[in-house]
Amino acid sequence: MSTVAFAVIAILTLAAALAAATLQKLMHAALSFAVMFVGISAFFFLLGAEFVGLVQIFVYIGAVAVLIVFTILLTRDDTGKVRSFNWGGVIVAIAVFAGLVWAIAKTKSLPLTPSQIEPITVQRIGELLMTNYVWPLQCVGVLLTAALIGALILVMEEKS
Amino acid sequence: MTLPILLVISSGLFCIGLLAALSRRHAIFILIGIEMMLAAANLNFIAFWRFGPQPAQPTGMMVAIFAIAIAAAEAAVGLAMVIVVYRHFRSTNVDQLDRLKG
Amino acid sequence: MNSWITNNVWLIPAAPIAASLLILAFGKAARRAAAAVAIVGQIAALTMSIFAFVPTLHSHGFRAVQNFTWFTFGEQILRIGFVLDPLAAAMLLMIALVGLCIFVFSIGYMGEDKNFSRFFAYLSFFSGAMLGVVVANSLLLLFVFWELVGLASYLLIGFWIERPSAAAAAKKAFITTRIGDMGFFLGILLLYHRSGTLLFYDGGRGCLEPVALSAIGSSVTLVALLIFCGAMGKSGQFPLHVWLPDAMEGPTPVSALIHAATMVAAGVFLVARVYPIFSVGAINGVTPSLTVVVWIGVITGLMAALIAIAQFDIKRILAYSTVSQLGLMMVSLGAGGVAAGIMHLLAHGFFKALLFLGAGSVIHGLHHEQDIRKMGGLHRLMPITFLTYAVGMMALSGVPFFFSGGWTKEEILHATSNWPRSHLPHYLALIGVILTALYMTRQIIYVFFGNRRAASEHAHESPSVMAIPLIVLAVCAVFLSVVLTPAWPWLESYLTGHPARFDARLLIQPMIVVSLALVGAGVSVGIWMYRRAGEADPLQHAQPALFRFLENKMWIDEIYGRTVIALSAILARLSDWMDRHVWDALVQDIGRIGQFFGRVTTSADERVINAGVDESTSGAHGLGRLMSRWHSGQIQTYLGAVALGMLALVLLYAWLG
Amino acid sequence: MSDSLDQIFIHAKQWLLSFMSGRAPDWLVQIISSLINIVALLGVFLTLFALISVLERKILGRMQNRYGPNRVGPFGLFQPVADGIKMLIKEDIVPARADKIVHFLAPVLIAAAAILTLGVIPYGRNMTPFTIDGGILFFFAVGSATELMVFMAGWGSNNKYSMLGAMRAIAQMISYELPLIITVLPVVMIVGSLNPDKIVGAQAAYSLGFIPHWFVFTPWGATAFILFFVSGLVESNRTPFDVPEGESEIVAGHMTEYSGFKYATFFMAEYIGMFAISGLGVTLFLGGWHAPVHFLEFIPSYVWFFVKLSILLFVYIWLRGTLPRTRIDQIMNFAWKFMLPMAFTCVVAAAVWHYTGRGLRGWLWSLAVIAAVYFTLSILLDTRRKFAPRTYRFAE
Repeated sequence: MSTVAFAVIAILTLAAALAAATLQKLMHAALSFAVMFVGISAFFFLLGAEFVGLVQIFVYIGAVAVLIVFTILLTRDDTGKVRSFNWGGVIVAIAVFAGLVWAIAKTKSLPLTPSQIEPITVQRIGELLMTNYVWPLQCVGVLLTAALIGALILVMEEKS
Repeated sequence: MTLPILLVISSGLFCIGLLAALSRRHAIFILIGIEMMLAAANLNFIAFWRFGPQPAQPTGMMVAIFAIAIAAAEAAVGLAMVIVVYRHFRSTNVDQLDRLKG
Repeated sequence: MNSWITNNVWLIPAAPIAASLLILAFGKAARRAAAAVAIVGQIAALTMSIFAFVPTLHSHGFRAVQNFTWFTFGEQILRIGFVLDPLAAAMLLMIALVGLCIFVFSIGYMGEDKNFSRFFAYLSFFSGAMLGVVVANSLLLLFVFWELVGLASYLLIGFWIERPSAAAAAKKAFITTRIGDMGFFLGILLLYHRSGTLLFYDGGRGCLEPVALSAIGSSVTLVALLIFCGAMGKSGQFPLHVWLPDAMEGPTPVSALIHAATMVAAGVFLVARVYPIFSVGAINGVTPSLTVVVWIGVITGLMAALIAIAQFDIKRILAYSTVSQLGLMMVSLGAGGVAAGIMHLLAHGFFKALLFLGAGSVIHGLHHEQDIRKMGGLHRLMPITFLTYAVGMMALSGVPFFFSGGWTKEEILHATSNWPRSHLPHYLALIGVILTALYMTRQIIYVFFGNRRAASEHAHESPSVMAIPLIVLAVCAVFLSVVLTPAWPWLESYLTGHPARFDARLLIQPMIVVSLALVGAGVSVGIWMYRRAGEADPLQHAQPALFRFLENKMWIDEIYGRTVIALSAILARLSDWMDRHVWDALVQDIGRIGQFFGRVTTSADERVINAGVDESTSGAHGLGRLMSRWHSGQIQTYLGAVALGMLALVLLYAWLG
Repeated sequence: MSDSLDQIFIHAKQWLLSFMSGRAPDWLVQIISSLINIVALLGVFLTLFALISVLERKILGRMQNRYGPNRVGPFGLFQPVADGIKMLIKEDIVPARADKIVHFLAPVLIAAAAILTLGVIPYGRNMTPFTIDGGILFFFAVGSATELMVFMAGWGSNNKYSMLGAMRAIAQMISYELPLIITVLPVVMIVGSLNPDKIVGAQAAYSLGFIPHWFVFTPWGATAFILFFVSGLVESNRTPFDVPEGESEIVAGHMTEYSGFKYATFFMAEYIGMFAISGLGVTLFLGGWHAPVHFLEFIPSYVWFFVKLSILLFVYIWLRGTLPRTRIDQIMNFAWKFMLPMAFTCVVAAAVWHYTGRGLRGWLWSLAVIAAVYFTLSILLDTRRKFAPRTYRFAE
C-alpha cells in the first residue's frame, strides 16, 4: 500500500516540479510549484517527519506561494510573452542529474530499509529547539526579522 | 521505498530546479528553481535521517526545519528584489539585467 | 574570599563594550547621553575592578581562573577563559582609573566636535577591549581582544577622517602593527601545535605551566620571539616604532589613553604575561629570547630619547618619550626585573596620561596650536595645567623620593646593573635617563617659561571638567610613590607574591644617588641650554647636521620608503603587469578558443539548416549561442557553471570513494 | 447507559468494521475506516451547512423585523433543498478570457481545504476523525492554503473586480492569520502539545465541582478567545469584515464570475470554514466536548460540542445582523496595531500565569499584565479621540 502511495506521490511531485519549471504561463508554474510542495510534504509524512511536512505546507503554500503570485501580479510585463528558453540549462541539468544518479548508483553502502523508531513527537522537537538548538533558533529569528525589514525597505516606494 | 530511490527522486527535483533556474529568463522562475533545489535538499536531509544510523536523534529534521525558515527569508528578500528590479528596469528578464550600473 | 567578581571577571570588559554598543545605537544626536553612558560604563568597570582588586590583596599569589569551552570541532576542543591575578588586577585598576579621567577630560576637549558621540563609542569600545586583553586567560582570547584594541586604535587615530594626514596615520598604525601581529599569530599557531593548549593557566595543564612548557621543547625561543613580534608592533619597539609618533594625529585624549597609558603598554603586558615562555631554560636569568628583548629595548629607548630632543610638536615629544619609556620597560623585563617593568608600566600609565592631558589642555587653551616654538610663558596663564604638568614632568624624568617614576626607574636601573650578560645596556639606560630629563626640561621651558610667543597671546585656562582629571592624575602620580619605595616595596611584593617589610634604611641606596645625580645633570644641562631658547633651537645652532638627523627621526621613515615600501611597490607593479599581459592574454586566448568553437558550431548549424530540419536548427542555434556567449556576464551562465562545477566535484568524490 | 450513548457512534463504526475483519486485507480495512469517518463528517457538516444557511436567514429576518424564508416546507426549512436544486440546474458560465483550469480548480480546492480542516477537531469523547500529533498545526497549514485558492479564483476569472476582491481577501487573511495563530500559542504553551485531544483533555477538570477549567476562564484565555474569534471572523470573511465580497462595491469579489454549482461550492466552503474555526475555538478555549458543570456530564459529549458550536455560530449571525462593514484600512490598522500586540501579550500573560502557580495569584497577575498592555495601547493608539462620538458640522 505504502509502495503504491509512494509511487503516486513521486510521480505527482516530479510532474508538478517539471510543470513548475517549464510551463509557459507564470501563474500556472507558480501553482504547480505549490502542488510540488504538497508532494514533498507527503514524502515527509511517509518518512515519519510529520512536523516538517506540516511546516513545509504552512510556510510554502501559506506564505511563499502567495508571495510569488503577488510578485507575479506586481511585475506583469510583456516581455514574458516572448518565448525565452535557454537550452543550455537543459543540458546542464540533465548532465547534473546523470552525474548524481551515477554517483548514487555507484555508492554501494546505502541502506535499503528504514530502521524502526518511535515517532518523533512535536513535543520532543519543541524541547530540542529550546535546548540543543536554541542558538540556531535565535539566529533564525534574527535572520527572519532582518529579512522582513530588509524586504520592506527594498519595496518601499521612494519618497519623491 | 528505499534510500537510493529517494535520493534519485530528490536529485531529480534538484535538477528540475536547476533547469528552472538556468533556462527560464524570468527572474521569478529562478527563485522558484532555487526553492525547488532547497526542497530537494530538505528531502535528502529527511531521507538520510530516516535511513541513517541514528534515527532517534532528529538532527535531519532539525536541519530541515531551519532550512525551511531560511528559505522563507530568502524568498521574501528575493521577491522584494524582483519587484525593485522590475520598478527600475521595467523588466524581469534576467537577460536584460547584465548592467552593474543602474 | 572568592567574591562574585572573581567568577565573573568577564563583566569588567563587558561593561564598556556594552556602553559602546548602546551609544552607537543612540545615533549621532544624543551627545549628552553618549557621554553619560560612556562614563557610567567606565565607572562600572572601575568599581568592578576595585572589587576584583580586593580579593587579590588577601593572599599572595592569588589566581582565579575560569575556563570554558568555546567550541568543539571534531576531536579538538577549543577552550578560552578569564584570569584574575595581581598582574591583571593592578592593570585593571590602572586602565579603568586612567580611562575614567580621560573620559571626563574628553567631555571638555571634544565638546565642539560634531562626532562627539561616535568618539565616546570608540573610546568605550577601546577601553573594553583593553580590559579584555588584561583579563584574558587564553592566548587566543588575548589575541582577539588585541586585534579589537588595534581596530579601536585605528578608528580613533583616524577619527578626524577628513584630514588626509590622520587617515594616513591610521593606515600606517594599522599596517605596521599588523606586521607584528602576523608574527604574533604565527607564534600562537606554533605554540598550539607544540603544546596543544592556548590557555595560560589550566590547573597545571596550561601553556604557562611546567607540563606544557616542557612539551614545547626546543622551539620555545622561536615561539617567544614570534610573540615578541606582536609586542614590538603594539609597543612601538624598534623597528616597528614608526607608527606611534604619527598616531598623534588623533585627538589628544586618544593619544593619552591609547598611545601613552594603555594600548602601547599591552606589548609590555604581553611579555610579562607569557614571561614563563621567555624564561624557559634560563641560565642565570638569561635566555636567547630575553637577550633579544633587552637589546631591542635598549636600542628603542636610546634612539627615541635622542629623537625627542629635536622635535617641536608638543605631542610628538611625548610620543617619542613614550617609545623611549616602553623601551626601558622592555629592557627591565628582559633583564629579569619583571616587577620593576610592570611597576614602571603602571606608574608610566598615570604620569604619561597626565602629561598628554596636560598637553591637550595646552593645545585646547591655545586653539589647537601644537608647535612649542609658538608657545611660552604659560605658567601664569594656565597655573593648574602648569603645576600638574610639572608633576608629570618630574615623575617622567625620574626625580626620586616624591614621584612614582623615580622609584620605578631606579628599580629598572637596578635590574639592568645585575644583568650578567653585558653591562652596556645598563650604561645606555643611564644615558637614556639623562636624555629624558633633558628633553622634558626643554619642553617645559619652551612651553611654560620665557616670553609669550605668537600663540600664547590669547591663551586661557581650561574648564574644570578638564582640570579635575589632571589633578586626579597628578595626585595618583605622586601618591603611587608611597607603595613603590624600596623601604616598603608593597607593590613589588604584591606583584611577585613575596611579603613586604618596612625598612627605612633601604631608602638610601647607591642607585638612588646615581639616579638623582643623573636627573640633576639632565635638568641642569637642560636649563642651561634652553634658558634663552627662542624660535630657533640652541642645539640647532650648535650642531645643525646632528639636529637635522634627529629632527627627521633618523630618516627611518625615509629608509622604509626606499626599501620596504619601494619593494612592495615593485611587487605590486609586477603583479599588475602579470595581470595585464599574462593572465589577460590567457583569458583572451581562451575566449578565442570559445569563439572558434562558436564558429565551428555556427557553420555546422548552417549545414543543418541546409538539411532542412527545423527543430534541430533551433537546438543547434541555441547551442551555438550558448557557445558564443561563453563570457556573456549573464547570471544564468554563471549558475550553470556553478552547477557543472558541483557536478565535477560529485563525480570526483564518487569516483574516488 | 450514558456511557453507551456517549460512545454510540464509535460502537456503530466498530460494528460495521467487524464484518470486514479477517476477510479483507489490513490496508483495505484502514481505508474503509477512514472512509466511514469522511462520510460521517461530510454528512454531518453538509446537513449543518444546509441548516445554518436557512437559520441565518431566519434569524437575520427576525433581527430586521421581517419573516425570512417561510414558503418552502414547514417554517421554510426545505429552503436549502430548493436552493440546491436551483444551483444545480443553473447554467455554468465560464468567461471567455478566463484561465479555464484555474477557474475550475479554485472552488474545488477551496472546498477540499475547508473540509480537510474539519478532520482534526475532536467532536466528542474518542471522536476525532484523524488523530495527528500536530493537529493544530495541520489545521493552520491547510487553512493557510485557502489564500492561494482565493487568489486562484480571482486570477482565473480574469476580471478586475474578482482580482480586487481576491487581493483584499488575501491581504486581510494574511494580516489576521498572525493574531489567529499567536492567540493559539498560549494554549499550546500551557498544554504542552499541539494535539487537539490533549488540549481538550487539559480542560477536563472542575474546581469546586462547577467551575470548569476551560481556558476561556483565565484572563489570558478570555483575551485570546476574543482575539481568536475576531480573527476567525476575518478568516471566514464574515461581517463586519466582509470587504472582499463587498456586494455594494465590487459585486461579489473573487466569486463574481462564478455561477451555478461552483458558486454554491464557494458558499459551502465559506460556511465550512466558519464551522471549522468555531470548532477549533471550542476545542481550544471552551473545553471542547466537556460539560460546563460536572453533574451534566451524563449528556453525551458530542451534544455539548455541538451546543457550544451552535452558540458560536449564533454569535456570528448576530454580529452580521448588528455591525456595518468596516473599511479596509481600518481592518489593517486594527490587525497590526491592536490585534498583534494584544496577541503577544496573551502569550506573555499565559507564561506569567504558569509561573505564578496557575492559581488565583497567577490569575490576578496575568490580568494585570493584560490590563497594563491594553491601557498602554489605548493611550498610544489614541482611541479616546478616534472613537469618540462624532460631531458633525454643517454648513451654516
